[in-house]
Amino acid sequence: MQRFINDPDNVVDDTVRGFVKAHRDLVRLSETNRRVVVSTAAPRQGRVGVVTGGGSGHEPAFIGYTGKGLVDAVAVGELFSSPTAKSFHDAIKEASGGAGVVCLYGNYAGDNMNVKMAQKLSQKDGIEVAVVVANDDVCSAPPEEREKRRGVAGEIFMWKIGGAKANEGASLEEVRATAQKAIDNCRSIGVGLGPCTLPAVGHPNFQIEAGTMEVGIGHHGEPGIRVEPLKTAAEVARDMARIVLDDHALPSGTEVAVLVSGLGATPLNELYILNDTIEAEIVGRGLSIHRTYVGNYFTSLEMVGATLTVLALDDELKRLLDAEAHAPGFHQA
Amino acid sequence: MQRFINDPDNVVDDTVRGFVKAHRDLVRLSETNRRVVVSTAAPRQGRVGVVTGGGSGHEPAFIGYTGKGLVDAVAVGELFSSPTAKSFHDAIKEASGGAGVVCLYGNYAGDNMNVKMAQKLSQKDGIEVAVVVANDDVCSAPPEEREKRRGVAGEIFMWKIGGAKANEGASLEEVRATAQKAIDNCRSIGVGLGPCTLPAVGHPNFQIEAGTMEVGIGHHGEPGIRVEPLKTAAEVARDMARIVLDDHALPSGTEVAVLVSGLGATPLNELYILNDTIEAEIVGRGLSIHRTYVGNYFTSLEMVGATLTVLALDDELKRLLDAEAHAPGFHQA
Amino acid sequence: MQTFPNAGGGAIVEAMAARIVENRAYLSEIDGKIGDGDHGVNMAKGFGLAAERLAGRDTTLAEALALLGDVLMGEIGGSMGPLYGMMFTEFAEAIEGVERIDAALFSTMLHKGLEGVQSIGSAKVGDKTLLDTFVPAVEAFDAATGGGRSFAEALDALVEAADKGRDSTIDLVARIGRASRLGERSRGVLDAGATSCALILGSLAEGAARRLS
Amino acid sequence: MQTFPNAGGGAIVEAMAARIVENRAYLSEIDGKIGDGDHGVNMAKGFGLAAERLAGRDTTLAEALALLGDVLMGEIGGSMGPLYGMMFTEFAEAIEGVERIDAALFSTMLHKGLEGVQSIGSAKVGDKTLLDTFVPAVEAFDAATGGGRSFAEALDALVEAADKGRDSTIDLVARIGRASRLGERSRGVLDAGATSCALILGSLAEGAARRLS
Ligand SMILES: Nc1ncnc2c1ncn2[C@@H]1O[C@H](COP(=O)(O)OP(=O)(O)O)[C@@H](O)[C@H]1O
Ligand SMILES: Nc1ncnc2c1ncn2[C@@H]1O[C@H](COP(=O)(O)OP(=O)(O)O)[C@@H](O)[C@H]1O
Ligand SMILES: [Mg+2]
Ligand SMILES: [Mg+2]
Ligand SMILES: [Mg+2]
Ligand SMILES: [Mg+2]
Repeated sequence: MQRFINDPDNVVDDTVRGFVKAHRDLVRLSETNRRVVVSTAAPRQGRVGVVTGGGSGHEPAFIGYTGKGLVDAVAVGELFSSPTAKSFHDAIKEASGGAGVVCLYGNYAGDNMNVKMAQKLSQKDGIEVAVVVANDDVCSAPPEEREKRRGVAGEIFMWKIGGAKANEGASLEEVRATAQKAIDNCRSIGVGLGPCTLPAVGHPNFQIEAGTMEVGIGHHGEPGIRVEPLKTAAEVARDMARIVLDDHALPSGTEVAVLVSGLGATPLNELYILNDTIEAEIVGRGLSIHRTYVGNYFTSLEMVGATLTVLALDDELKRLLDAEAHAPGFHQA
Repeated sequence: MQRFINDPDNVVDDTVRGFVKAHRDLVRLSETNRRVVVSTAAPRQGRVGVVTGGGSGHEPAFIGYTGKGLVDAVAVGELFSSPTAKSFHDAIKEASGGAGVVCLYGNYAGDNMNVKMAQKLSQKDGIEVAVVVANDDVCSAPPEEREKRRGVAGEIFMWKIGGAKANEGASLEEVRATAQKAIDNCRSIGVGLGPCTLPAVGHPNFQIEAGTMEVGIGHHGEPGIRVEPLKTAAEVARDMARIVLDDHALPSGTEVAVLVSGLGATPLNELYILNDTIEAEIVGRGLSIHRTYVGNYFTSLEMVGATLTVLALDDELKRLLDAEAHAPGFHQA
Repeated sequence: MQTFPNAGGGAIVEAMAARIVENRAYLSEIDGKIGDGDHGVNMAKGFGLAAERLAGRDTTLAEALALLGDVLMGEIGGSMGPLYGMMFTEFAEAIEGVERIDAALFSTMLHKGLEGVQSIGSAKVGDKTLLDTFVPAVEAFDAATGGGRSFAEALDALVEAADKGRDSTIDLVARIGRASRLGERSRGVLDAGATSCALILGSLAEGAARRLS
Repeated sequence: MQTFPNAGGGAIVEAMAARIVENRAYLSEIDGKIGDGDHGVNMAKGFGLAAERLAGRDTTLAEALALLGDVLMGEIGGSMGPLYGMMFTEFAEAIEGVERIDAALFSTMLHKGLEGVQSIGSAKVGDKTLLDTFVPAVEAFDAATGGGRSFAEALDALVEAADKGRDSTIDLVARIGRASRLGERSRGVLDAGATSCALILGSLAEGAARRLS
């Protein structure tokens, strides 16, 4: 992989520095922890603080969602590796405006441990912390073991909706419950066409043979449910939509939001080609699409591939999804 | 290259269809030409229409800049190939609100010919068309032959500023002159680390040896000014900034806008790593940065690499750059 | 005096299109060496589309050339759309409504096409473009007829000169279009447009020659 | 009765860190087979940082372990930050303020570390994790001292059991962590954490053994 990096061990610090310089109007670095990015609007007194965090290499996730109407503070991990408990703890402190903090993160072993520890540390500080663990990736465990599923691009809807709810002045429990509802209403799937390489490792740690694809791939290259010959975009899109919608089992007439995200090295035009069929498949099931997002919203370094997330909406979720938000990686008027 | 496509010959139509479905709130397809994308707000009666167009494969350019406060209609070409004169002509008709149309496009042989023909056809229809040809790519010709330079990511600033000026109700000549000033005040450079492949061709049509980089590469892989060993991000960023700023020769104290765009397959975090040094270099020259954009704003399929654009601002350009705009590929509050 | 009929001339254009489509990969390969490798793709798309629309119809040469010009101009874009689009549109206009085409009209047609290409592209002989095929081909045709040779002989001269012109591009440095950015690196290979132009003029001349009477 | 001094024990941690840093590529390679290939990178970063901070300082074993635990917990993140962070923090607390460490206290220390790891990670023996090294190592140490063997002999037993435990992971299917998604595909290779744990316990035991008196 040909890259723009300096020391492979400093990729994250260099990234965060360049990020904060670019988006000074929206974000700042915590003064106490260079692995915590904070909204310039945080902390918001009397409002529930919204925190997330996760490994780096998924940009614009997680840092790009720090901003107005979104996340107040983000804990930044090494590439593909959970932030420290200390960083989660510091992010919580930065986000705290006295009304409690909700930590909305993804279901990975390291994040679970570090958030749990941070939660304990914060409670010692007198900050009440509620957590919501995203588990929208349908291929990472069967429906009976939903609690084992990984969190992927559905986290963006969880942040958007949780952030909007907090912005409305809701209580900690209300924000937690609404963010939980958002992720409960999300289903995602990833399809991988090409691997990625951690700079410090220097070679891909998984392979995808040319002419094949990994259906159900995770955001770090975790294997999916099957490897099969690469099909046409229309067939792949149909499979993706079907896997997500079969798991979702939504009543006809349900309004949904759709998010098609690239994994890093797939050109944007291919995501639109996928969306063409995805939309047809969703509409064909009697669902109606309220909003569609297509872009590199949650990536995996230079992995080639795409994810699809479908969020089932009710009136509350729709209102919150539609609310204005401004963050480096997500602008909505 | 592993891709999500159907028939390689239908990539553009499939892309445009999926694009219009995703962004119905902002754009629509022309009813008379499936290679013309139109803002839902166009035509705007009594306002100057703003048109652009160019080859596909650069998404979100060009179609992604169709929207409010930006471009009214876009002519869509095949991959890396100018739209037809007919498509430019149809885009002009869609954008025309009776006050003339400005066509803001990039300096490529095909585009020059097709726009020229479209301009003639439009004048027969009684639509006055002014043109601005972007030529911001410093490595594509020496300063004495600026008119030979290619247009690259600086086009985004030209569209943004031209669109905002038209939005203010300025005359055709005023919009043209301001868009011309915007591009005159832009300088860009690209650095390529890896090639891209036209799906219908099936193999890269240029090579970048591992461990080397092409300094000054064009948006279609056009060769740059030199091939050299791949350096650290800090060194590359410094070279990019220097080449751009040496050509620009701005007085100390000038305010600038900075755009760091990925070429398609470079992960976003690397763009931030570049920005870290770019910003230092610019500030080190006594310039001050008014706004920075970092992301995949103007790509070249899955090319690995990045471009830097520096726009020198005056009060008018600043006001117009800061104006609100909403398009699928560019949101600004 | 040798002439050939306008009627039924659609078959000449169909044969030309088939020749371009056959050479799709070859033309792209040449373009790939110093351009962006899509010349065959672009050309085959336009000529293939035109051939589809001509299939099963009995058209005059003028009608078929006009259709080809329209397809190129209206649906192909790039540089080839306007350049070849202009060429065929001008060709068609020159012979529109004529029953039989003689050498003089054929020369007028060539010149109108050439002017069309030059008016829009502003390239010159030696720039390593399709003009390096087209210009000497037209000159050879005129020289032959001016020298008292028959229409058939003049068509042979045209083909020979077109092929020589095409080959001359090997030694040229590109001064226009994408390849011009390569400077000296563009020397040593054929120009893609010059190659497709030789195929086009060759088909046209062969088709005309076969119909002479 | 054999004991070793807390004082000067920082050198044990420095040697342990050196061992981890040496095995950076090896640990990543193992992790790459069924995980994401960064275990060596993560470990070397944490242990390397701790070694830098210990360099040139004369610390007790308790102080050095506490520093290592803090670095892992506060600066490494991932899964290893909290798991090994807990382990070393608990180790340190168990021996804090003590002059000399005997076998009984060493056992207490091991147990407190183990409980720390288990409290946060909730893995069990057989899940193909570092616990497959750690648990049998602790058991072997206790069995040896319970059977009347010396501290030195118990440390040997600990090392032997740790290595055996590590090797036992080859035949296991991962049931926790990233590799668990692989199911049967995770069988046949060592677990990365089990391997690093054997290096850690080996260094610790060797350092203690060398200092016994
Ligand atoms: N101004 C011009 N006049 C005549 N021919 C030209 C001109 N510019 C380019 N060409 C021809 O176009 C050919 C390339 O065509 P093609 O590959 O289809 O378009 P593009 O360069 O847009 O990819 C060149 O080989 C050259 O012969
Ligand atoms: N819950 C757990 N308890 C104990 N060890 C664990 C647990 N989860 C993972 N491990 C260990 O972590 C190792 C992987 O560590 P590492 O590669 O550094 O982290 P990551 O999996 O986040 O990339 C595994 O080999 C396993 O031994
Ligand atoms: Mg990891
Ligand atoms: Mg081309
Ligand atoms: Mg070409
Ligand atoms: Mg790992």
